[in-house]
Formats: sequence, C-alpha cells, structure tokens
Amino acid sequence: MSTTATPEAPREKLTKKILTADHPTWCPGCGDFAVLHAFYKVLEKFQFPHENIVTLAGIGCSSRFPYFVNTHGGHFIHGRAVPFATGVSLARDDLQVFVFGGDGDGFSIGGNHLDHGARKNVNLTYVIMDNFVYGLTKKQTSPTSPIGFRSKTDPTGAVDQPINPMKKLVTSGATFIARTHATQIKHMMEMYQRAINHNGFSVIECLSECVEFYAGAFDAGNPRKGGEFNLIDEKKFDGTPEDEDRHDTSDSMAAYQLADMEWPGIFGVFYEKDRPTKNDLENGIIKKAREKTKEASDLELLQKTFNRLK
Amino acid sequence: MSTTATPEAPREKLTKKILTADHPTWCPGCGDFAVLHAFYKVLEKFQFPHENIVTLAGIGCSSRFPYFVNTHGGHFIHGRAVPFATGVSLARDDLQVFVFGGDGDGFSIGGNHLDHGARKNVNLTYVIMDNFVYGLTKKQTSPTSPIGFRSKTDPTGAVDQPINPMKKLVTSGATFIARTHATQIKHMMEMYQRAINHNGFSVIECLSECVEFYAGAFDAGNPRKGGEFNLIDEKKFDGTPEDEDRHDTSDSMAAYQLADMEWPGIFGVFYEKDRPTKNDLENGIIKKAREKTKEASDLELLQKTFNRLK
Amino acid sequence: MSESKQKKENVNDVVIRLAGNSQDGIQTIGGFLARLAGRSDQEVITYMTIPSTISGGPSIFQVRIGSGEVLSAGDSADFLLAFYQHSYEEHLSFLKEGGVLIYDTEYVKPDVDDKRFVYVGVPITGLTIEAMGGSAKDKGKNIFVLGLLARMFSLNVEKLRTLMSEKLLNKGEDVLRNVLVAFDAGYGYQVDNVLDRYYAFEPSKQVDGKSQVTMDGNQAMTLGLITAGIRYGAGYPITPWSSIMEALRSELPKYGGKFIQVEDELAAISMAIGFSYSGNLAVTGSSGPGISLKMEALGWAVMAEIPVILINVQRGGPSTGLPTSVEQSDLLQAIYGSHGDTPRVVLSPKNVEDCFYVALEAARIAKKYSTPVIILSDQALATRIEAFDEPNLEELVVDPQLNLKTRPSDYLPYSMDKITQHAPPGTIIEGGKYPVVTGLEHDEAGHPSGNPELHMKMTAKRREKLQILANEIDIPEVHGAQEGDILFVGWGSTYGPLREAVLGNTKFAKKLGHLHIRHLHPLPNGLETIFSKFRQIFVVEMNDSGIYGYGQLATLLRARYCNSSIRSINKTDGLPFKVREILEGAKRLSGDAVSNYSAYPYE
Amino acid sequence: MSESKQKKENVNDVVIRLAGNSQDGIQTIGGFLARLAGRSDQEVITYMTIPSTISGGPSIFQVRIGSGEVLSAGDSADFLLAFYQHSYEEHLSFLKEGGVLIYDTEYVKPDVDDKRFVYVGVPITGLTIEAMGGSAKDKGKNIFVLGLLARMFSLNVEKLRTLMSEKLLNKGEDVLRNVLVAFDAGYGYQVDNVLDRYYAFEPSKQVDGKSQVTMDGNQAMTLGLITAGIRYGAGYPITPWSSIMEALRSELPKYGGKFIQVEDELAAISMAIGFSYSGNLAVTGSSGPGISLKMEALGWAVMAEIPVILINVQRGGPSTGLPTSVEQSDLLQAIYGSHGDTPRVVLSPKNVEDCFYVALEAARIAKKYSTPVIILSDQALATRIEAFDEPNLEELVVDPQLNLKTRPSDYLPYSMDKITQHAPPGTIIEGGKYPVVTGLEHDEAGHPSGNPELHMKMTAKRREKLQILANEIDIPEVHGAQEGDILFVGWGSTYGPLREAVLGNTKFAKKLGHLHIRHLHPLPNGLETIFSKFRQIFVVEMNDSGIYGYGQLATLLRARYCNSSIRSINKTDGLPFKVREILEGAKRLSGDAVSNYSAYPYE
Ligand SMILES: Cc1ncc(C[n+]2csc(CCOP(=O)(O)OP(=O)(O)O)c2C)c(N)n1
Ligand SMILES: Cc1ncc(C[n+]2csc(CCOP(=O)(O)OP(=O)(O)O)c2C)c(N)n1
Ligand code: SF4
Ligand code: SF4
Ligand SMILES: [Mg+2]
Ligand SMILES: [Mg+2]
Repeated sequence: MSTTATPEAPREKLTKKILTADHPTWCPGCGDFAVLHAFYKVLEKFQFPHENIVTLAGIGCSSRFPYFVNTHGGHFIHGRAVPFATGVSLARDDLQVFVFGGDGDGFSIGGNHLDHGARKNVNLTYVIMDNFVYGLTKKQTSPTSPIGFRSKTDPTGAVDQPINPMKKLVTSGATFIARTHATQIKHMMEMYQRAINHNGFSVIECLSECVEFYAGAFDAGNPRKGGEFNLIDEKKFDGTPEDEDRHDTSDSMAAYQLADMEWPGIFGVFYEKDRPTKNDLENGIIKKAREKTKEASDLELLQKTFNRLK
Repeated sequence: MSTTATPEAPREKLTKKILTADHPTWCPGCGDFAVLHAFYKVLEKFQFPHENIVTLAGIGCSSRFPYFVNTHGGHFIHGRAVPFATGVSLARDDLQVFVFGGDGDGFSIGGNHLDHGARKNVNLTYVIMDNFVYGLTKKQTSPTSPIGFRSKTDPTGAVDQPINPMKKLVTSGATFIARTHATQIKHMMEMYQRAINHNGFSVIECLSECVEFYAGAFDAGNPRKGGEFNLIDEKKFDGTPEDEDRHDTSDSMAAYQLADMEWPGIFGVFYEKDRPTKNDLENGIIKKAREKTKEASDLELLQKTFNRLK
Repeated sequence: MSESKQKKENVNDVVIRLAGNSQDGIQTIGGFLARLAGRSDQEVITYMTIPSTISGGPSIFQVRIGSGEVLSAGDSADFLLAFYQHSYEEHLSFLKEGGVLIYDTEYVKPDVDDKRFVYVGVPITGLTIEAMGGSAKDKGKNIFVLGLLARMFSLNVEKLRTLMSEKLLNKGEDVLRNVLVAFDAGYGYQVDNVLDRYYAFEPSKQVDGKSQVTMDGNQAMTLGLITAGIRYGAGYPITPWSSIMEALRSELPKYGGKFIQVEDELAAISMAIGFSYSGNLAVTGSSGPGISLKMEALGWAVMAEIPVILINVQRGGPSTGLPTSVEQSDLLQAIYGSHGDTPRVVLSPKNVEDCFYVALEAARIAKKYSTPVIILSDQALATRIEAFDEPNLEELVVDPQLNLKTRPSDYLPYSMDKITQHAPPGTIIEGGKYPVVTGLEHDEAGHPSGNPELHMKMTAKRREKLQILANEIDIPEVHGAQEGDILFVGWGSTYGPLREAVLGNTKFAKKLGHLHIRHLHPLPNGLETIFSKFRQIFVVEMNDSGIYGYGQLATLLRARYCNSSIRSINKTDGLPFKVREILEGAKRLSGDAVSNYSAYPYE
Repeated sequence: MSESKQKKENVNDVVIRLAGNSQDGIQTIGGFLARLAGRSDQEVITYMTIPSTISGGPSIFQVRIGSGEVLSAGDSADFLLAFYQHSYEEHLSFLKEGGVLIYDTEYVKPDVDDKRFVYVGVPITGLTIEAMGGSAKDKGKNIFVLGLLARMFSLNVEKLRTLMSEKLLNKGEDVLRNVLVAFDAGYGYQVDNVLDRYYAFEPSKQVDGKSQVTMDGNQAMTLGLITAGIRYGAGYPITPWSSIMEALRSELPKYGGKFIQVEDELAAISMAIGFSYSGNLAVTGSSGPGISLKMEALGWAVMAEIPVILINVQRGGPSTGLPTSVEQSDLLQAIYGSHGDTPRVVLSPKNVEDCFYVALEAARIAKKYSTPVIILSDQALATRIEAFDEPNLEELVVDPQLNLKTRPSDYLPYSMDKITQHAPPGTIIEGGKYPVVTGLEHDEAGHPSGNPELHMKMTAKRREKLQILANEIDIPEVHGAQEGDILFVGWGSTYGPLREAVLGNTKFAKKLGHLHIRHLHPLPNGLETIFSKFRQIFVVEMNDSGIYGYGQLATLLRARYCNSSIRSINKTDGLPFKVREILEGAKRLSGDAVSNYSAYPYE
C-alpha cells in the first residue's frame, strides 16, 4: 500500500499551550481536569510528532477529553471506544493511540470490548477515569459504585457487588495495568509515561472524583484529605532480602492478589509484561503471506486468483 | 400481585422419557449429547414440578438444547441468554432456571452479560458447553480456541490469547463455578447437582467435543483417550495435615490459582460461596418499601402519588 | 404598600420566560408556578432548556398559564425575567412588543431607550442577600423572584406556601424557613414604584369539579405504566429517558415490582423480554443510541410473539446528536429498524396527559396481541410540565395478574387460528408437552422449521394481528374545519402548536383542519376519507425533509394513499414548533392561495 | 460401447437437479459442472439448499447450463438425479413432463408406471464400491455421477480432468487417483443400455473471446472489495456472510491488509470505522441479527461522516429466522434502521457478476461522499455459482492510497461548502489546529454545538450529498418493452427470473418491461418518466406485503411518486422467485387483462 504524505518541516516544540483546545466543560473541581493536565505534561515530555497523536473516547464526562486536547481526535459512541481505537492502532503503526473514558463506558457497556482488546493485546493506551458514578447522565449507579451508594437508580443504596477493575484487567490479559489517583499529579504522570512506553494494551485506572455527584469518594486515597496513598513497592531484583517481599510486576497472580487489598487499596503498576501485540501478530501474518506470494503486486495477486476461477 | 394458577393434581414421576423432546440435530458423536443426557438424569433425581423447569439458551449448536428438553423453554438470540434468563429468574422465584450455551455465545458476544449476571448473583444455573470452536457457523476461531488452532478465520492458526474461563468466572463474581468434561457422565451429574443446589449464579464449564470441527480437542482430559481427568481435592476441614493442601472452595484466590494449571487443567468445583442473590436483594428492597407504605394497595399507593402532584 | 395606586389588569393567557443560569434554580420557580396553576384549575405548559455543559450554564424556564385552553408554551413572551446581561441580550427578541422586562439591576443594564418594552428593574441579588444573609444568595434569588411574581400576578400566596412546604419538608425546618424569608422579601417588594399595574388571572372558564394534577411527561408515562399494571422493567441510563427508569426503580418496589439497572441496552431489553416471557408484561426504554441497540432483541420479541413495551424518548439525532433537544426522527426506525419483516405496534402521546393514557393503551395492546409496542415520546414532552384533570384511577388501575391457568393438551403456542397467547413457565400443560418460544421460524408447536409454505403463513400471522388491531382503532377526530383548504397532520408533541394554529386562527377556522395520529403503526383505517375532504395535506414533523422532500410520517402516508397532495412541513432545529412556523410553512407550500393566513396574530 | 445406437440431441438450456444428502458431496459435482460450463463459454447458474441440521441431511444442488443467456436456476428440471427414495419422492414434482429421472437402483424404487418421465436406473452405489473398494463408497458416489453425466452430456472430459486435478492437487496424489477411478467408472457406464439418446451442448452463441470466471456471489463480492482497494475489515461470523469474512481473512494479508475477527458485531463495525477513520476505507458485514446490532455505530458514521462499507447478506427473517433461506426484507432497515435522520447509501447487486462490480461502486461512493454504503446481497446470490466474463482487472484495480497530504490552516472537517473529506490522523494541519470527528452535532470545525440553526444546516449537509449522488446515477435501462402494459420492478437477486419473465416471454414481449434498481438509496432520478409509460407497475420482492399490501421497495416508490399503479408481487417462502410465480402474480393483480400471459411455457 502506498502513502501520500507531505515531507516533514522543522517542528515546533509541543507545549501545553499548543496542546490545549476547547476549555473543558467539566464542573469546577472535577478530577478529570488533573488527568487532562497530566496528559499535557506527559505529551510535553514525549514530543511525539503532533499530527501522530490521536485522542479517542466513548461517551461520558470523562469521554469529552478529545475536545480538550488539540490533536487528531475522535468522539465515538458509548462503550465502543476500544474497538474503534483498535481499528486505528492496527492500521497505523505510526500513530500514538490514546483512549479516554469513564467507568460506565469502560466497565459497564464497554466491559466486553475491554476484555477482548486486552487479550488481543492491541497496542494503545487507555485511561479510565473512574469516579464510581455515571457523571454525564447525572448520578446513576456505576459498576464501580460501592454497595450502599445512593444514586438516582439506587435511592436506598446500591446492592450489586461492584466490579474490581484491577482484577478484571489482570484477568483480561492487559499487558500493562496501573492504578493512580487524580490528586497525585506526579504519580499520574509516571503511570502515563510507563504506559506509553509499554508496547501493548496498557490501561490506567485513575480514581477521579466527581465533585458533583460523588464528592469525597476518593478522600481515603488522598493524604491531603486524611487518606493514605500507598504505593506498590516494586521488586528490584537486587537479591536483597527486602526484595523478597516486593511486588513482581510480571507476576499476574501477585497482581491479582494486590487487587484484593482493602479500600482504598494500593497504587502503582500492578502488572507489566511483554507479549506479542495484535499489531505484531497481524504484521507477522502479512509478512508470511507476502513471502509466500513473493511480494507479488496487487494486480498479479488478483489475476492469479481469477485464473484459478476459470 | 395476584396469581391465577390451577390447583395441583397428583404428579407423574419425571423420567428421561417424559423429558425428551425433539431428537437432537447434533452431529453423531457430538459431546453435547452427553451433556443433555446428564441433564435428564439429574432432573430425574430432583423431581422438580415439571412445569417449573425452564430451559433457556442463546444461539449455537449447544444452544439448541431447549428443543431437546421437554420443559418450558426459550431459544433467544446470540449472546443474550443471561439477561433474558435473569428476567425470568428475578420475576419468578418459583422456577428452576437453566441456561445452556456455547463458548462463543457465552464468552465472545455474551461475555459482558456473563460478568454482570455473575456480579449481581442472579439465581440460575448456566452450563457452558465449551468446544473451543464455533460449531453452528462451521469452524471459526472461538475465544477459547488455543493459539495455533486452524479455523476458517485463522487458516494459518489462531494468534489471539484465548480467555481462561475459570479465571473469568472467578473474577466476575459467580458464586458457584465448576469445570467438567462431557465424557465423564458421573462427574458432570455431580457438578449439575451441586450447581442446582447452590442458591445464586452457578456456572459449569463443560468441555464438550465438536467432533465435526475440532475432533480430539479434549482427549487430554479423557482417560479413555490416554488423557488425565484430574479432580480437585476439596478441603474437608477435618484438621488433618493432608487437609492443608486441599482446595478451599470458598477461597477465590485459590480458585484463581487452580485456573492457572497447565492444559488440560483440573476438574471439579473451583469456587462455591454464599452471597446474597440479586433475587433476595431485590425482594429485600420490596419488603422494605412495602413495610414503609404499610402494605397499601396499588390503588391507594397511586392515589397518594397523584395527590402529591396536585 | 397601597395597592390603590396600581391598576388591576385581568389576564387569561400569560407567557413568562425566566432566563438565567441553570444553577439559579429557575426550574424551581417554574415548577412552583406550574403546580400552582394546576391547583387553581388553570391550564399550564412549561418549556425549559438544559445547558450543554455538565457544570451548568445559561438556561431558561418558560411558563404559560391560561384560564382557557393552553396548548403550547407560546411563540413569544409577555414577561421576561432576566437574571444576567446575557439573559437579557439573548432573550429580548422573544419578548412581545409592549411586554414587560423584569431584571436584576445588579447584573443587567437594559437599553431603556428602546420604547417597545416596559422596564421593571429590581435589585434582586441585593435584596435577597439583605433578606437572607450573604452566603445563601445563590440559593435564594429564585424564591425571591417567586415572591415578586406572586405579588405582580396576585397569586394565591397560601397555596404557594403549602406547595413550598410540601416540597421542602423533608429537607428540614431550617431550609423551609429560609425559603419563606426569601419569598416574603420578594412578595414585599414595592413593585408598584416601578410598574403601574398588577395582574390577576381570570377564574378558569371550564372548571369541571375535577382536580388537576401537574407533572411532566416522563412522570405521567411512569404513572401510566404503573396504573397499567406494569411491575417489571430493565434499563440503562440515557437522557431524556433516565427519569422514567429512575422513577420506576423507586416506585415499583412499593407495588411489589422490580426495575433493574443493567450493563447496557441490549441486556435491558433482553431482561424485559425475560420478564414478559415469565408472564409479567415488562417495560424497557431509552433514547436514540440506546434504542438502536435494542433492534435485534426487539425483532426476537416480534418473531417469538412476546409482548414488551419499549419507550423511546426521542431526542435530536443522528448518533449522540443533541441529547437535550427535541426531534421526531425515530418514527421509521420504530417501524422498520429491525432486520426482516417485523410488524410491531407504534404509538405516540400528544401531550403530557396523553403520556399517561398512551402507557395504558400500550399495555392493553401488548397483552391482547402478544406483541412489542413502542411508545414514541420526546424530549419536549418528557421535560415539560402540564396540568391536567386527575385520571379516574379506580376505573383505570389494572391488577397485574400472573396467569398460570392449566392449558389443554392441544395447546399450541403459535396456533394459526388464534392470536398467540403464551403459557408462561409454571403453567401446567395437560399431557405434558411443553412449549418452546423461539426466534427461529417455527411451526405451530414452536419447533424450528424451514418449510417454505410455513414461513409464508407465519409471516402473515404476525402481520395479520396488526391488521386486526387496525380495525379496532377509532378514526381520529379532526379539529377545526372538517373539510376545506388545508389539513394539518401531526403526531406526538406537535399536537399543541398544531391545534393552536387551527383553533386560534379564528379568521381562517373554516379552512384549516388538524388531524393528530396517535396510532402510528398500524395506522387507523379510514384516513383516506378525511384526506379526500381537503385540498392540501401538510404533515408537520420535527424531522428532516429527507432526500425526496418529505418527512417520516409523510413517507408512510404517501406510500399508503399515493396522494400527492400530502406534503411536508419539517424542521430540525431541536426546538418545538412555534405556531408561526407552522403557518409560515403552510404559506410557503401553498403559495398565494393562502398567503393571507399570515393575518394570524403571530406575524 | 457404441455411440451409434444412440441419437444425439443438441441442447442449449438444461436444468439438472441432483438430490441426495449433503454428505454425498453433491455440491462438489455441481461445482465441477458449473466450472466446466464457465470454461466452455456457456452460461451457468446453480442453486443449492443447505440442510437445517448441523450433521447434514437432505440437500439439493441444481445446475442450469445454457448456450444462450441463463438468468435463473430454472423453474423445473429436465433431469433429476435421485440418490435416495426420499430424494425421488421429494423432487419428482419438480421434473418436467418428459424429463429424465436418473436414480440409484440400490436405494430408489420409482413408480415406473408413471409414463410422464423417462427412467434411467443406474446401480450407482454398487458400481462405485466395485470401482473403488467398499470403504470409500460415500466419498466416490458423487464423482461416479459426474462421470455418468459427462457421458450423457458429451462433456469435455479433458477439461473436467484438469478441473479435478486443480481442485484436488493439494489433497495429495492418492486422493486424485481415487477420484479419477470413480470418474472413469461413471464415464464408462453403458448408459446407452437404458437411454436412447445422448446430449450435447450447442456451442455458445455469444463467444466474445473473453474468458469466463466461475464463482459464487460471496466470492465475487470479496474479489470486488479487494479490487476496489479495500485492505481492512472486521467481522463476526454468521451464515451466509461468513464466507466473505473468511475469504478476506485469508486473502487480505497477501495484499498487506488485515481482517480481524472480533467479539461481536458492535465491535466489528466500530473497528471498521476506526480503520476508515485512520484513512483506510474498511468493510464490515453480517446478516440479519448482526446487521441490527450495527445500527447504532452506523449512525455515528453518518453523523461523523466517516466512510465505511457494510455488507448485508440477507437471509430469512425476522430474528434468527431462516438462516439458510433467501429473503429481501432488510431494505427499509438499511435505509431507516438507525435512530435520527441518517442518510446513507444503499446498493444491491443483481447477480453474481454484479456482486463484484457493486463492491467497486460502493467503495467509489463511500470515498467520494465520505459516507457509509450498505450493500444488500442475499443468501441466494451468496451461494449460487455463475460464470461471467472475466473483469478487466488492469483497468479496475484501485491502489489503496493513504492520503496524508498536509491540509491548510483553514481546513475545516465539516465545511459547509464542500462534501466532507476528512484528514486522517497523521495528517499535518498547517497552523496546528487539529480536528475532532464526532457523533454529537457539531459546527464546521467539529466542535459540539446545540445551536438550532446549525443543526438544521448540518442535517441538510448530510442529506444533500446523497441528493448530489442521485444526480450522477444513470437511469437504469428498461429490458423488454419500453412502454406498455406492465413494468416489473425489482432489486437484487430477483434480476434473473424477472428478466427471464420479460425476455423469455416472446408472445407478450411487447407488453412487458423490466426495470432493475441497483441504487436503492438514493434512488436514481427520472424513474417517474419510465413509470409513466406503463399502465401497471409491479414491484417484485422477496419480502412481505406488509400491513397495507405492498413490499419494501414498493413503499419507497409509492411514497416518492404517489403513483397508485405501483403494486406489489411479494413472497416470503425463502426460495428464489420462479418465473412462473412472477407471471402468476401479474395475472392475479391484473385480472383478465393479462390472463393470457399464462401462455408462457411454464404453465
Ligand atoms: C448507547 C448509549 N447508552 C447510554 C448513553 C448515555 N450515557 C452517556 S455517558 C453515560 C455514562 C457515563 O458514565 P461514565 O462512563 O462513568 O463517565 P463519567 O460521565 O462518569 O465520566 C451514559 C449512560 C449513551 N450516550 N449511549
Ligand atoms: C447476532 C448474531 N451474530 C452471529 C450469529 C451467528 N452465530 C450463531 S451461533 C454462533 C457461534 C456458535 O459458537 P458457540 O457459541 O461456541 O456454540 P457452538 O455452536 O460451538 O455450540 C454464531 C457466531 C447469530 N446467530 N447472531
Ligand atoms: S458531573 Fe462529575 S464527572 Fe462530570 S464534569 Fe461534573 S464533576 Fe466531573
Ligand atoms: S458442529 Fe460440532 S458442536 Fe455442532 S453439533 Fe456438530 S459436533 Fe456438535
Ligand atoms: Mg463515571
Ligand atoms: Mg463453541
């Protein structure tokens, strides 16, 4: 396949200012502002070619992200951002594909696509702004709402066992899994960076408070609100006895166990492992097929097929 | 709500003969025959009132089940049998709700409904006839097809990491999870029985060979084909030292670990735990509401609401 | 304050637009005014906009109160209350000449040289702070304004106080006391210093002894469902459907019922169908995107002949579209949206009151014909408040029977001779042969069959029951002229403005008729007779004129009657039709022939 | 064997029905016959049924071979080959009077007293076992029969041998050798003992030097997509769509492309849209149930104006329906199935050859108008084999360019002045303001906006591009009479029988016309002129006549032209139209006026 592109001109440095688009329509104080801010900052560090950054999303408050980032962007339908982004990623290895969304978008209507995108290990970075509630539709129970949470659809308190995002992700086969908190900018940035550097399906769950409909939800993880922001102590493989107790991020069973900790749990990288990406696997199939057909042209290939049908 | 039912007459004993409906359209030798046979046998044991047994399914070879069982039955659409059956279960505590289906139906298109039905702990029994392939549509890769499996959609061998059904189920929150093999009738029946006795969302994965499109897939778990049918050794809580190493079925972490065993893995009950069912929780909400409204009649309740709107 | 200084002016139809930010609680004032009108046997219709950002923003609430019939929220305002400069600037064009602008002197600087309007400046913010203390100012301004309006319109203060205490009681005594302080401050304001008259509503003309209830369309629909005996449902949130599911989730348990929030719309309809199959007719619903997701399962219900009610609160489309705007662009999807020939019933309520009754009709049809019924409501109906005569609950309330009566041994779930009536699980079948319901083509016993003749017959069976239903639907009556120049045809929430266009237009009343179609699929029989009496037929719809120049109901009517005088007046601006727009549309299509219809007051 | 004993009879149009069980490999014989006809410049159409049980069962394969134009698989058979008693009993009514029944004497006991037919008993099973050895009997019977037919019809044995070796080469030499043994046994059978003549096909009349290719509709569609430069796609299996996705999955990697099997149909279309958004026009597809699941995302593509190709291989509906039968009941869903006003393009191929060309047309339109295009194929087209002139690949092949040319700083993704042409990610936008594609209503820059006027304008923009497209579509030509009594109008796979009804009907050729519509949405302009030339217009469709008595295309045409002489000939028996059924339908609708159309040979 041929590509018509324009030769590169000397590039302006990507700054937060350049990356800023529309002013966010979020409520003042919404946790998502910080997630956006961290994204700008991280993009400043990476300095990808501006045109190669793609920001995609489903539907929700958090999913409005693409309007606020001045990159190529797509605001898709509710719950299907992962397959949409998969199309972009698989067709275009030159792009940096980012997906943003909420807990409803990702774990409720989109829960299956998340699992299948993860097991296929599509190369993209997916940030889930988990606020334990449906923000955009104004306070219904979400799959992460804790039991007892009073919402418009659970006026006497939620009764369904919430999902455990980390367990779900570990089981799904995602190859990079991290958990962070929107009030912890530096930690968020670190998670972003590692997710971006990871080749494969990388997911960050970011606890991001909905000040309008679930204020204070994540205070327990915020030291400034008297909570504890406990970090995963990652194994250094330095042979020291302390290292024994540290977390091996390549151990999915250990990651699963970490996910079992009591609220507010622990933050950091739960799991990280290299496994062939869907992108590589499909490129491999192409490579084999092209070798077999001896790099024949499209026309030659077609003609051969037609000849067989005579 | 009032019910118009006819008073009970003395009942005929439920036999396999009575329970048999249309002759199965499955290929001779298909594993699903045994699953059906075991179902008849188990129903013979339980002797539920005939009219209270409901057999539901999605779409697939395995999902043809309801036609072959002479009970009230519903053959729904592909992948949505769980929410369909949930409606039946939640509205009718008097019924024995069974769902049958395949790996494509349950883990691919229906994967999310499975997770959400499980976390809600809807009271029903779901038997997944896992044949690692799409049977009805004639040999495409399924989410449980192993890497390398050659199908019509993977002519050079499947490349996507398959899902691990047991891990998925443990993570989803299902409260009874078992694994069995269609060639092991007695074991199948035991799993059926325990699933039925369990109050909550009970799932059995049954390896059931598709002789047409994936012959020999489960020989490794079939002693008659030289394989090993290894059973879970369940903890007896008898204080003996041997008991230490046995599997505690109420331990989800242990169940998850068991699911990590190498092919063909282990069979039996992975997990079993009592947790309030969605049925009970919703009935509880009703009870509280009725208490609050002092068991007012429908008309009284409505009139009160209208009065408030004057 | 001596009222003697002021003239008293009797009014019987007033449009008040309150313009501010959504945070100011203008919906609350509007709600109280509407409720009060309902309690005073006045007619009332409200209209509001929802800001597009989550954090709120500019927003309006409009109330039209009348002693006669009130059919729409009004094309223009008699009174505009502007909280901010942007409110003033954005909405002044909506104020009639001679209309009154009331504004907060703290924020609004109007152009008082424009002599078309009467200016009433009130230091709303200042006086509220003064009355309540500074911190509460944002919470009190709306109630201050309510007091002000109570004074200006000589509203029944006692009734208003009762309303406020009913509404606020569960928020605690303190809150209520504060609110009353703000109200009194507004009511006590010496508005006679700046306005030379006060207003009073004429007593309602048509008091029939029945009391009125005041609510929005989604509330009316919810109560209609409960009255119809619906006890089960499932849904997933989406604006503007959510408030129905939220209300059902709260209310149904009181009636021993269950409404389940599920993971997506596909699960929602599947579960609703499961409820129905279990013998409990159930409801699901959504708006645009969620409705599209239900099309497969809905087709199953058609094929398996399981009844279910599907509510579509239409909003602006396509795709995510305009979630908080109104549109009627889902009609053809309702009828044709699933693959295959999937005959199903489609109804649409004409106003808030009808949201209640249409739910009853939907349940009746669903059960009698064992069929899915779609109700097409819309965003305007969902959110607007109307007062209407209290329904006769005793007569209407349906006891939700679970019918498990034993069926005879010759029972066939899909008998060719009868309209299907399923035996839910739990039903004993004599002789012990139990039925399967299925989405595969099947014989009378429910066995899958690819027999060619059978498929023809079963296809006809599923279609014929709608043809039978069509025979029992009354031909809708025509409002206005029974024959003449122009027949307006509408469906859904365009009822009010259409009726007003015809009835309000005294000069041309003899020439204009209005037919409103509530049963959209199947259509009532006999429409051709009505059509034949009019020279031109204009179908008025809030949807696009399409590739060939006509809208969605027009497509159905043109196809059925091959009557080329059926033409379309469409719009897709996300706002309810104004009476003026309808008449202008008619003028545009008719050319000179009816150019003098413009004599109508709105132009 | 001396051929002199037998008469030679030249034939130019023969229908052979092979009836047995699907396990007998009758598809294989049929396939070879069809391929051979293609190589001999004869025209050929096949027809087959698929057993409803997974394990196989009764099944037929029908081949019609002709030296002239072959348009349908034939209303009745000249030859019936029955493997079993049930094959004989089930299909004898399909054999013409004077037709030849060939049967396996081992399994079939025909009623030889019925003198309407010629009986040719052959011990097929016995001779196959004799030739090949007992164990292989089931595998060889079909090839034995092929040999038998080769003898009876003087087929080109050399070409047949070549075909067999091409097809079986990769199965190993042994297999091929066995197959040829069975073939020779059949070919060597002394059929002259029981039949007094043998047949030979007249040389084809219209040899134009081009070689023919022989394939089924799904193959043709797949190759059309590849020729059109489609390199990406995603899908989920369902009959009868699967074979397209399976072929694309195998073929695309050779061209550097990817076809991904995903978890469900919602993911499939979402991924295809993602591919397209990335600058690579992509395809997805399905049948009935899966198509319904795609309606939401499809609406997004309409709103965001992202091109995508959606193939619907229609089958019997509604719901799971009749997975292996043909129907044309998804037309209105294709046009109206998503919520909101969602203008999109709908095309339908008329025969196997056109499956190839329609894919090219779909890709062209999708790109030029940045719009979703739906192709409505059907089960009959998907599975039937035809021979057609090899396309001029060199001329047709499209190089799939990824266009990342820098866009100027005034670039607007949704400019009002132009038809949208998106800048895929990777495209540099001068000035550095990057666009967002969205399913919310938006301004020209892609920013969400609820502005009422803007929504009107954008709705029009999305619709107008289809109106522009309509202007460029050629008015389809009318076959047969250009004016007269009856115009048959069809779409999709009814082309063959319709054309045959008109052209084969020499007696009434002057009265019958046939118009076939390939561009179903938008419709071509100018059809009214054609319609005005015929007294009656009968729209022939394989779907239900609906509540009001007309089918789906008829709905569109009646709505557009308000021409009440447009009526419907429908059926929903899951089988392709027979010529006879069409003429009977015309007779039924026309009454006496055309009762003598029944003079057509088929009655
Ligand atoms: C198919 C569909 N269903 C429902 C909706 C309505 N809807 C929009 S966002 C949303 C959920 C929002 O919650 P979440 O994903 O957690 O995002 P948040 O707003 O909390 O950031 C829903 C239900 C929709 N737009 N489309
Ligand atoms: C919405 C929809 N998509 C696809 C299909 C086609 N389909 C029928 S069954 C099936 C999968 C069968 O596989 P599985 O669930 O594993 O059952 P099995 O046949 O192997 O028992 C598919 C894809 C369908 N009927 N409906
Ligand atoms: S509603 Fe909640 S999630 Fe949405 S913008 Fe406001 S604070 Fe944020
Ligand atoms: S295709 Fe496979 S799964 Fe289906 S009936 Fe045959 S053997 Fe069983
Ligand atoms: Mg959320
Ligand atoms: Mg399977």
